[in-house]
Amino acid sequence: MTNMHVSLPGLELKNPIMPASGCFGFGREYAQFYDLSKLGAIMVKAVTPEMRRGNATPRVAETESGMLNAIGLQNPGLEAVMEHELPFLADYDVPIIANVAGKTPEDYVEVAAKISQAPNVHALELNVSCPNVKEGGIQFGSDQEQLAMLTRAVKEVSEVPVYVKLSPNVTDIVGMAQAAEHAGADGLTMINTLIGMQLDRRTGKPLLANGRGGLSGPAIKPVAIRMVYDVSQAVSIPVIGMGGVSTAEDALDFMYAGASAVAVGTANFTNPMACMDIIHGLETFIHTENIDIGDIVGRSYRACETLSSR
Amino acid sequence: MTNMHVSLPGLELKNPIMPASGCFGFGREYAQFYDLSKLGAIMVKAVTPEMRRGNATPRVAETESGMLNAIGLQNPGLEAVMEHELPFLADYDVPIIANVAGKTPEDYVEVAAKISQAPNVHALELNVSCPNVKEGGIQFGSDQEQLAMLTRAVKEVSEVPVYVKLSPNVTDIVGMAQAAEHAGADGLTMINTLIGMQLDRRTGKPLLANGRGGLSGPAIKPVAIRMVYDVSQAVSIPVIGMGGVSTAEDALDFMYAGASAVAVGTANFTNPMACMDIIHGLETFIHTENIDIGDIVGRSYRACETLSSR
Amino acid sequence: MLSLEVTSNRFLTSDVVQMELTSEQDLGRGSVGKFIHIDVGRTLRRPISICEVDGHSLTIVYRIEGTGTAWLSERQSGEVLNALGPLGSGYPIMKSGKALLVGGGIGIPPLLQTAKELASNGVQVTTILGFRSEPFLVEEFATYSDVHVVTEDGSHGTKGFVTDVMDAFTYDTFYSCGPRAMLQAVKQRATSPGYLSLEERMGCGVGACLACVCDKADGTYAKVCTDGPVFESEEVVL
Amino acid sequence: MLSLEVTSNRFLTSDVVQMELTSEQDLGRGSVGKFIHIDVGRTLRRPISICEVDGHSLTIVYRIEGTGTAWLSERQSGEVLNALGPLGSGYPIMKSGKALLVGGGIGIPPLLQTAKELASNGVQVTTILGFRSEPFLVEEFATYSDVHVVTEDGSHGTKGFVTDVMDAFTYDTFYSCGPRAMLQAVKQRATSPGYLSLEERMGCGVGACLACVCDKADGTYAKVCTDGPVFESEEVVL
Ligand SMILES: Cc1cc2nc3c(=O)[nH]c(=O)nc-3n(C[C@H](O)[C@H](O)[C@H](O)COP(=O)(O)OP(=O)(O)OC[C@H]3O[C@@H](n4cnc5c(N)ncnc54)[C@H](O)[C@@H]3O)c2cc1C
Ligand SMILES: Cc1cc2nc3c(=O)[nH]c(=O)nc-3n(C[C@H](O)[C@H](O)[C@H](O)COP(=O)(O)OP(=O)(O)OC[C@H]3O[C@@H](n4cnc5c(N)ncnc54)[C@H](O)[C@@H]3O)c2cc1C
Ligand SMILES: Cc1cc2nc3c(=O)[nH]c(=O)nc-3n(C[C@H](O)[C@H](O)[C@H](O)COP(=O)(O)O)c2cc1C
Ligand SMILES: Cc1cc2nc3c(=O)[nH]c(=O)nc-3n(C[C@H](O)[C@H](O)[C@H](O)COP(=O)(O)O)c2cc1C
Ligand code: FES
Ligand code: FES
Repeated sequence: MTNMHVSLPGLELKNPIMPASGCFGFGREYAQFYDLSKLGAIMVKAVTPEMRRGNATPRVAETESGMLNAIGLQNPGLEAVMEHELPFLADYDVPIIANVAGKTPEDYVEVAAKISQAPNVHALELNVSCPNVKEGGIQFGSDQEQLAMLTRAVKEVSEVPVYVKLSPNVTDIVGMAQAAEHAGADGLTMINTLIGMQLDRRTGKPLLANGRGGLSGPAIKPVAIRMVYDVSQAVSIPVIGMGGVSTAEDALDFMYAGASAVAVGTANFTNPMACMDIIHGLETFIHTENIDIGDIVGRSYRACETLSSR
Repeated sequence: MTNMHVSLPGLELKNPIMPASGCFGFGREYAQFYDLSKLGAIMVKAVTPEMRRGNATPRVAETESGMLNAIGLQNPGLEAVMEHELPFLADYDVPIIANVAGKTPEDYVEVAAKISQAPNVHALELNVSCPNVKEGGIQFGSDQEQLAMLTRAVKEVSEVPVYVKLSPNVTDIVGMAQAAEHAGADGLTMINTLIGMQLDRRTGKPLLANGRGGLSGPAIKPVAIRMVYDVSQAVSIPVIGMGGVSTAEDALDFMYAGASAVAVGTANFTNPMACMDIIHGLETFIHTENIDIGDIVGRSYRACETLSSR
Repeated sequence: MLSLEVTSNRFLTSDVVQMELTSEQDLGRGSVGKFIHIDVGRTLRRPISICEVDGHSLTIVYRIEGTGTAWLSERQSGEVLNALGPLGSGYPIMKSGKALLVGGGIGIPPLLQTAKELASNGVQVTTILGFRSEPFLVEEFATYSDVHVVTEDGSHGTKGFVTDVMDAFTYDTFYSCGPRAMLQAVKQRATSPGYLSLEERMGCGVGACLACVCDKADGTYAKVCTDGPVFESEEVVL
Repeated sequence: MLSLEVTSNRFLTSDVVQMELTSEQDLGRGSVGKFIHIDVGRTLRRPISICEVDGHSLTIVYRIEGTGTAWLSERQSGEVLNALGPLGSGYPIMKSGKALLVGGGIGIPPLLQTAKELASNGVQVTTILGFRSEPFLVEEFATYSDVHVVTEDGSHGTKGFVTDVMDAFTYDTFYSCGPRAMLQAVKQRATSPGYLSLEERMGCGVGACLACVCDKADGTYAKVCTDGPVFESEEVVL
């Protein structure tokens, strides 16, 4: 057996691969395709205090090598998630990272305080970067002081380590990362979607009912790689990387760029077995190269003696 | 004959299509493929006061539906451009938009003052958004005050209208656009490339010698469209849109989003006839719909009575 | 996941194509109104309804709309498609009585298997098929039902909309699929409750991404990909 | 722009493929060492050297490296490729005397037309072909020249590098193409000036984007796509 184990604050991962928030619901649907216990972790859909209906449809559009979404944080609300969704996931041997969202700092604090008590929630992911809602979300993710304030508030109430999810729609991603780190974040997850828009060819109007949407998929991978590369060298907390990962090679790229673990979003839609295929690909790589998975983290900017430059 | 004429500050365009800066050199090479006089205008390669050697190679990499470049503003320098390149272009009936770059405001002012005197240079494009050089470029493009200062300085010396080229790598693109407008910019061109990175699979190191590069091509089109949409509604100076345009439909999308004219970059590499194909496609459209090209500008956010929702 | 081998792919009209597929897996006959989610080599899969299904053979009928359906139309016999499905919840099939099927445009295909299953249960089936101009699948429906063709331009059958001829028939329930405006009109005109099949842009197709929601009459929402695409006509807000 | 019809596409080794193409346009015979820039359905075209050319027929030989060359290897006879070219400036062909050709790996193909043209001028040609392990095109070179095979693993010919055998020959000039490290070694070892063909990642392929520059000995720079790919050995800094 190859060793793919990764230790991160609050998280002992069997392997570094996990579905990204919003692309995997609360796991039920993909449980038909494979055993969820095989995943490193699961980042569940954003949770807000109250039930949210989200935006009007259409909510998704396809772009060249990517897609736009404007779901608008639809979710059944904190209570329903605690009662119905998390217990379902407790049947699997997999740590849950709860994605926390809200309109106000109080919303975040409320969700964080409660959801961090769920036995299978091993970490929180602060969604301060959702481009698809009018209030909350992105303003916390584009201002260093607001981000720091929110991070501190959540850290105070959370029973588990807190990861801050960074928005790529900023001038200074390193500054945002450092603000989160100084405010006590235990880790970073990045990147959320780029803000984008598609027009309907027939009407000329925006295709998504919400107008703007979040761009994800292979198209954004170069942006994500450079941000992970820059941020991972500027902070001393771990980074979980994401943005356009659909193969094991993509996952390796993120680890080379400095990510300690990797999340898979859009690729689940293209290929429901994406996470499994990536885990198997990584296993083969680790086995062939006869290395520890941790050895390759940051290879793009530091010598990596155990690995041949094949 | 369909009327594709577009009037912009300093520019009387036969049609709204022009090659984007850096993707067309100074026109010589593409003159083998078609008559340059058929273009709306030509945005020539960035010019700096002195000759620049640019970055080490490799300078380009392909990404999913896009590419990265880190040319590093290589150019023969102001004098050589004035003596050898612009006179070559003077043989064609096409207005030139000179792309001005530098390390310091003095550099920009020097190039602007001189190059704006060339008889066929009808407008300047301030390149404050090149992600591939250590000094100059992007810092002017990511700080509102520096941008305004630079714009004012160049406006003072330029004999022709000044367009400011906006970088998409900012938190607040509308704020940048308004800063340029208030400082006296006659128009905006957008977007320049997104900062990205690709790793070499074999070594794990960045593939480009420069590390980071600028992401262009169809992958970034949704980001460009949303920025043109937001900016064109927030300013009263015209916008020349670009980012991933490779077909007439793409060009229409940018005009619907609020661009008065459209530039074509990366697509020239994929298809050297790209600009011609797009112009012909637009002609067919304008002819079939029996409208003025100007009528469709901003169709995504305003009623456009002359056009059927086909 | 399904591996589907293309056995034929032919144009029924200038832009409507019928594709016959063979599945390794036995799909039975129960997927009336369900859909498959086809990998067309792009980021998102394309949802296409099952038109006919019987064991290992499957037929879909699609209109060329954009990149994905254009790609489908270029597939040759022998090529293998990757699809998810059958997905969603389809039309419940009555055991007796009279059924009215109302299909519009590219909403027509999923009603064919429905007609077949109803007829084999002994239900008396009437079908109204609405087209812009060029009809397709009319003969196939005629095998199982009494067919009435309506075209917007009057080039075939009655000129007008499907709702213009609905009143002529009596039925215990109806089954409808087509553009949203047509479904609204059909629901309003119908003299009984029935079933509507909805279309919505999809991400995952399996219920995970919440791209495809629609409002339910009780104030909650449903996912078209898993709770639908077929809903009881009183259940959803159109 | 060239329309090139694939007439054959066959593997010479496990990953080296020879593709024969027919051009609508007469390409003559003069494109020795030039390249074509092929549309492989992605953002950037792929530069591939001309291996043989005669009027309407053209041969390229390529190694499968990534997406573009993999795509090329899947093309069937009858399919039509879109390419730009012949591009660049190639090898000047001597009129008499002795020439040494030194090719390494996938740098070997462009030397075949060179050997042919030199031989037809009556030049006495010696060829050193270096491979990692599996040789290809050896017989074709033997038609026009005296061939020496070198392999890194010793499985064929002499074990070692091309430079290990260079000293055995005398020549008035040399023509070389291969990995940069090989070109450096060849240039250093050579007893005469000669010609080097360089590789560089390209954007436009026509001289407009400045992606493909290299340093010249005189302190200026050159573009591999238009000023090259072939340069005089003393002209460029490797
Ligand atoms: C449950 C369901 C069943 C369907 N059954 C059929 C059928 O049997 N025959 C048929 O011809 N069409 C059917 N459609 C519509 C079909 O899915 C679209 O026409 C198709 O996805 C268009 O893809 P494209 O790549 O050709 O178009 P593009 O416009 O290039 O597609 C771009 C994106 O928009 C989506 N999209 C575009 N139009 C629609 C649409 N009308 N509905 C949903 N998504 C859309 C595509 O899936 C893709 O993600 C069905 C749709 C749904 C939701
Ligand atoms: C003037 C010239 C002539 C060439 N002639 C031949 C030939 O005759 N036979 C042959 O097998 N190869 C030749 N090459 C190399 C060939 O261009 C690359 O192997 C090929 O582009 C790889 O493309 P890919 O899609 O398979 O690889 P990928 O790695 O998927 O390509 C990604 C990008 O990198 C570029 N790239 C990758 N490797 C190279 C390389 N070595 N040189 C230039 N660009 C590269 C590609 O063009 C593409 O833009 C030549 C290169 C040049 C510059
Ligand atoms: C349909 C969809 C819904 C998403 N919902 C959320 C969400 O609820 N919370 C969140 O933090 N990120 C959300 N994201 C962003 C992803 O978690 C991820 O950061 C982004 O999609 C980039 O990864 P990818 O390119 O692999 O998809 C969503 C993305 C998509 C495509
Ligand atoms: C190879 C290359 C070189 C470029 N050089 C310049 C430049 O010198 N000045 C500039 O303002 N923009 C430069 N750009 C940016 C383009 O002008 C354009 O803004 C960008 O590529 C987006 O358009 P596209 O997607 O159509 O390529 C360059 C782009 C590429 C691909
Ligand atoms: S398409 Fe993802 S939930 Fe329906
Ligand atoms: S590839 Fe563009 S200048 Fe050579």
